[in-house]
Amino acid sequence: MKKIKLKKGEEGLSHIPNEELMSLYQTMVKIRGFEERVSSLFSDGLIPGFLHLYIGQEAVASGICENLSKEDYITSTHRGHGHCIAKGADVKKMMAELFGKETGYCKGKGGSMHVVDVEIGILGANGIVGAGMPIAVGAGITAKTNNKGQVVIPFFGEGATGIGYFHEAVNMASVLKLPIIFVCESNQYAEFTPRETHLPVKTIVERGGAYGIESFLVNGNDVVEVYQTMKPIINRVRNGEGPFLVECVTNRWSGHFEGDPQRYRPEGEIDEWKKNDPIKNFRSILTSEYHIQESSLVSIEEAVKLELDEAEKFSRESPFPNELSTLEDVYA
Amino acid sequence: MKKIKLKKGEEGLSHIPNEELMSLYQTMVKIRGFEERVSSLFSDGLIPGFLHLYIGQEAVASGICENLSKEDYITSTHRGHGHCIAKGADVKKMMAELFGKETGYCKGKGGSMHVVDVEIGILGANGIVGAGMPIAVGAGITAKTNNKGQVVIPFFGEGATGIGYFHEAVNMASVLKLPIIFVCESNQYAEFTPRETHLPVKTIVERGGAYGIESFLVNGNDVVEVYQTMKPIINRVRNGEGPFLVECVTNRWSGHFEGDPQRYRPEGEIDEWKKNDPIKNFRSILTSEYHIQESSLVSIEEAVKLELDEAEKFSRESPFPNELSTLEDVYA
Amino acid sequence: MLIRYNKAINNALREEMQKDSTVFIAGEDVGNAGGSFGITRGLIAEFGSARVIDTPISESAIVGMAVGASSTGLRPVIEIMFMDFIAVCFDQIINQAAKMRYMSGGQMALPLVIRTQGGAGLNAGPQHSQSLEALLFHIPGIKVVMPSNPYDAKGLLKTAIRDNNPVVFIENKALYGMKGEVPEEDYTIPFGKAKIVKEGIDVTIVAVGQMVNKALAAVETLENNGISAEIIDPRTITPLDTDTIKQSVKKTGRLIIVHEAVKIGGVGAEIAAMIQEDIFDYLDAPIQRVGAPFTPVPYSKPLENYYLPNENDIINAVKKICVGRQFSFASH
Amino acid sequence: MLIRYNKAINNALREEMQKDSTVFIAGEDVGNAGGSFGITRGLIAEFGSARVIDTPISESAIVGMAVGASSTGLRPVIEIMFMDFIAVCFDQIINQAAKMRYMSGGQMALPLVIRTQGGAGLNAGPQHSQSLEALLFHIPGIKVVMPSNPYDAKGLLKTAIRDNNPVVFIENKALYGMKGEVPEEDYTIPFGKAKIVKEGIDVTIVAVGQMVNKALAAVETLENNGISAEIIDPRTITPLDTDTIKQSVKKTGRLIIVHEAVKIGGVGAEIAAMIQEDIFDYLDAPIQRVGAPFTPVPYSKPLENYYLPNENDIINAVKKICVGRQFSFASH
Ligand SMILES: Cc1ncc(C[n+]2csc(CCOP(=O)(O)OP(=O)(O)O)c2C)c(N)n1
Ligand SMILES: Cc1ncc(C[n+]2csc(CCOP(=O)(O)OP(=O)(O)O)c2C)c(N)n1
Ligand SMILES: [Mg+2]
Ligand SMILES: [Mg+2]
Repeated sequence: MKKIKLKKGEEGLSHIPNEELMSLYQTMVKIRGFEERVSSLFSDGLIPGFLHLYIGQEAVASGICENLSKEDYITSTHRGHGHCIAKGADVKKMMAELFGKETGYCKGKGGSMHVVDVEIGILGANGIVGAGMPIAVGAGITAKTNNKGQVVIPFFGEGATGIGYFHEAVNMASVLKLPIIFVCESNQYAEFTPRETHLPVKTIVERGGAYGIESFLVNGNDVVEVYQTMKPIINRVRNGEGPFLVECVTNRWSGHFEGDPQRYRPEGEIDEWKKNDPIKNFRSILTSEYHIQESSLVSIEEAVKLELDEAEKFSRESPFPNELSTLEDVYA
Repeated sequence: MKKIKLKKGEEGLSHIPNEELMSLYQTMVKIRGFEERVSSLFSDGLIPGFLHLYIGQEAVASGICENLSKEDYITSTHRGHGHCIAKGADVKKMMAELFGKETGYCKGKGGSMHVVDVEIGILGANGIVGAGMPIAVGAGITAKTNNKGQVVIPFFGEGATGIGYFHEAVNMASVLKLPIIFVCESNQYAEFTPRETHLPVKTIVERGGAYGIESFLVNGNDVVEVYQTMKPIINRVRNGEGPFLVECVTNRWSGHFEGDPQRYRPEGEIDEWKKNDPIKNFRSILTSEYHIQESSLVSIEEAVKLELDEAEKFSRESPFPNELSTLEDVYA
Repeated sequence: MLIRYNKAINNALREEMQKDSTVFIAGEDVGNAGGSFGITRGLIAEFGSARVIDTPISESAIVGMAVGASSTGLRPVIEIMFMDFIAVCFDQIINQAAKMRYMSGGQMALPLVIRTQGGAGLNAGPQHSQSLEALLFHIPGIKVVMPSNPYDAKGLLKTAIRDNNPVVFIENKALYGMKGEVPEEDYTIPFGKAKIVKEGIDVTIVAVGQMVNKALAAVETLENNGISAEIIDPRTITPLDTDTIKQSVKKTGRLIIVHEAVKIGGVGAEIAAMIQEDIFDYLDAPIQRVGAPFTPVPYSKPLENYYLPNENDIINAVKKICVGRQFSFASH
Repeated sequence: MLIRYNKAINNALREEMQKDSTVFIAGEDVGNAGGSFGITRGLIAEFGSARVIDTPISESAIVGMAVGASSTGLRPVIEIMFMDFIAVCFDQIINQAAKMRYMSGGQMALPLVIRTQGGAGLNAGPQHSQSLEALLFHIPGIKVVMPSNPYDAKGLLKTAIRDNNPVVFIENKALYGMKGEVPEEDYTIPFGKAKIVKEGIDVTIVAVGQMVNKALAAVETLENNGISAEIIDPRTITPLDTDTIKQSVKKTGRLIIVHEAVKIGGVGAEIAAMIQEDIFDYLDAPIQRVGAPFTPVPYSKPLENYYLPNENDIINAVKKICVGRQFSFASH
């Protein structure tokens, strides 16, 4: 694992209430479980297309979205399942969408890369790298106009910082002082290409200076650190500050998409990262440091499994959309 | 005039040979003369379309291009006359192009925003803000491939740093270690909008850090400073370093385009800048500090006037292109 | 009242902003400067800088902002200064704005307007003169409006702002100074309803945008030649009022389509293809198209004149299919 | 030898790079990873990282690089991973690459190739499945190639690389696995020369890209119905071999155009418009077009199947104009 010096965010949040800890754990387990489930359904041929999994990065979405409500907005990426689940998406509708079923979030029209839930502020996964960021700028205008302390979080990968979208969006947000926190998930790869090949800087936080904004580097495998760093930043944004840039250093375990054998990864690299499993780590801290009962965790795990079983059943049993629905939903 | 602390480039170039001084002066005078000439021809209705003048910024193009040869490449902008003249363009062909004449650089097809001289490395003025920068990246690939010490200089305004092109190009150049010096001319406005309105940073050099490249801030109204700062940087690039970013702080006196009454400018602002006339300043330094004879300067001025008279005559007398030539030059 | 095209647009913006506080404007120079073409003049004074937003030069982020703001409850009307620049933000237009509703299975509505201006005739050169509506016309999910006079400009823009879909509103720079009668009271013009600008019986001329006026200019010459032309202005090309066109052609048996855009692959191709497909047996002669040649827009006056379709081209097209064929001069 | 479409492209790249040291490749993941679709596999090992360049995710800078490198003496072949992504670099394609030669009055030649892949059928969703060739077809200054089989893919790519103009080379993702005979020895296929894939006398079917194969699949059914179809593959849409199409239609009197792109405003519109304009009197029936409906490409299997034109759609179009009209069954 590459050693990157992590700078802690603001301090003073030593206490995290039990419900939040449990909620964080539940989110992480649900994301992992969802991804493992759809991975196997993909292998079985029940889910077609491109599937970009979030396994290994669960602490990021979970730690961040724990601080959000459904009034807040996120934009997501091709690797969006984790963000959506953490923001409160219904796994039944998500999975059904991946199946291409009528009951899916997008009635089967979008698929994995386009999960949207307008009701809870998920403005869309996105198949175009970086495209969510300027959309977040627009949500930022809305948030600022509403003046109710809403926060906007565009998620993106370190690879996405190469595209003009990143620059234009952060720059514009800074000029207009919008309530946005740009969250970069550095998972060390852009598709099959390691960050050293496509990035001229060691960290993405170094890019914040170009926009005169404060930036924070976070261990994206430590859900407590993510949560605690984000909390005060999000509060500052709710109180009128912003934008900010946060880089969460993490790693993806699975291929860029399902079916990618990851031949481009050095021997043993993934195993190293797996030793630093954000979920296992958190679980052991929960019992050892926060004195949460093992049984409580097991019941979370079981509840999640049940929920996913139901989601799978729902997805399998849901009908495909009528082919004529192809022609619907083009215009409002 | 906004006070910006200017950081000198590298030292040690106290001596500038007389021919270079004269050449710098000649270039500046030629640019100013060209612009004043085409401005009045525009008023007379002899030049149509959009005309973006470079008056007030002459020290930048002159000081930089003095260090270049025709093997080096530049890309330019909508405000490109100065860059082209400094790079050695033929004012006859330039002016004829502005007239839309057959004898112009582009046979009348391009006009002011599209002057190109492939023979001497002018890869084009450009009507799309920022679009020259990625093109410079390509020239950088060629320069690197040729391995003959060629340098590539994309010129652009501070307004252009808002567009994704800037980011993608500088980032890519840095990743690929190309022999490019990105030269930002901060003339305080993007069209009718002052920099404070559209820029979240005080200087453009602050943006260099986002790409891990060295950046230099230069007084763009001081041709000696521009020349002396650029010389060692250009040499470093010829020797395999790069890319770099240079910001030249200056101002435009004329409107964004001819016909712009500049109502958006605070009372007296232009007059302040005019007191800091890069040409007058240089002229007085030339006689006082460098002991150049007044008569030498006068003969440069006269020669330039003559050259421009000829260019005007040539442009007036040249035929318009045959209308059927509209259909030519689409494909090679 | 008799007002100009540019004023009509300004009035529509003002009135809609007065009526609906969710309407806001964003773009380059639209605020304090009142727009590059003066279209947004006075609006920032009336509505403040939160609703009339000066942005950096970042078209992608501007359109993205519109996508994000419209999908969260606001009604952005953004300005892309020249239609040629839609190319720098094309992804946000065709892959985001146009598809978001569909991709989300109908969850999202995107009431956004992209105002832009196109067209040649001002010697603005190859990157500032294009008519690119055909590129948008091929994309499901956006509406495309091309007003040819002040009355339509105002009424259609109001409809655009109230529409719940992304609308690209294409003004023509050559028409900004055109005067026309515009009612004082509020009115809108429905999308997808062509206007029969002039009735006739011998040949149908469908003309878009600025070309409507060229077609009108050809009427007298045609009448002198005993040909009564029916002139149709579709006003919106998406949705396209195919019924009105078909009805007219059923009557006249002859069709000419005129647009300023390049003929090959232009909107005229679709209209011709569709008409011959649907009412083949009514056609007495081949459908003719008048459009620009397959070249960029040249700068020089004689070249641009040659390039731009004009009334003679229309007259020639009419003659080609009306004279010498079954056409009976006796009937006049 | 019998090789696949993807291998044929790989071979063309390798052979041209061996032949001409100015040819180089750039794009995302094209180097060490051998390309997202494996098309550039092995090339970095043979030619090194100076000629097979892994770039950041910066399509605009990638195409800009090609513009700059090609205008200074190199022959870039760059990859845009999915055709949908041409939207993020559209300015460099249509306003820079396509116009540079013209704008420079013929000074510049731009021997660059943009390889990309389009098409639906893999449930890749609305932003990864488009066929956007019509957008390029309308733009003067670029050439557009759509190979339908391995033989053409290799021969046309070689021609593209040797051509002195910007060429967009559109592969079809559904064809990568298609096998076909490809000669060992060097060969090229001229641009603008359609291939008569199958001769026939009753109806002409012009099919582009992947649809050529669908048209072939329809032949048997048509023959069983007594209809002999002539199938034409234009291979390049710019330049378009109008002569071959016209000749065929003069013989058959009937024309059907088939493409995978959205029907409205597609290339088929131009072919239909042009044919009826030029050889109206030869037409025995209205020209039919088969294309996708006016919607984005949906994700779900049944929807995408419905969306994609198939052999039944072709057969129905043929029946519509061959049966019941003047068509004589007796002649078979
Ligand atoms: C504009 C654009 N270019 C390229 C792609 C193809 N692509 C999809 S994901 C990806 C890598 C993204 O890397 P990163 O931003 O680090 O996100 P990660 O996949 O690591 O989560 C690329 C190049 C795309 N979808 N959009
Ligand atoms: C993509 C694009 N957006 C907008 C414009 C219109 N425009 C032309 S010049 C200009 C301002 C440029 O400002 P800056 O880069 O500072 O250059 P300056 O004019 O000051 O030399 C704008 C917005 C354009 N030509 N291209
Ligand atoms: Mg990544
Ligand atoms: Mg400026």
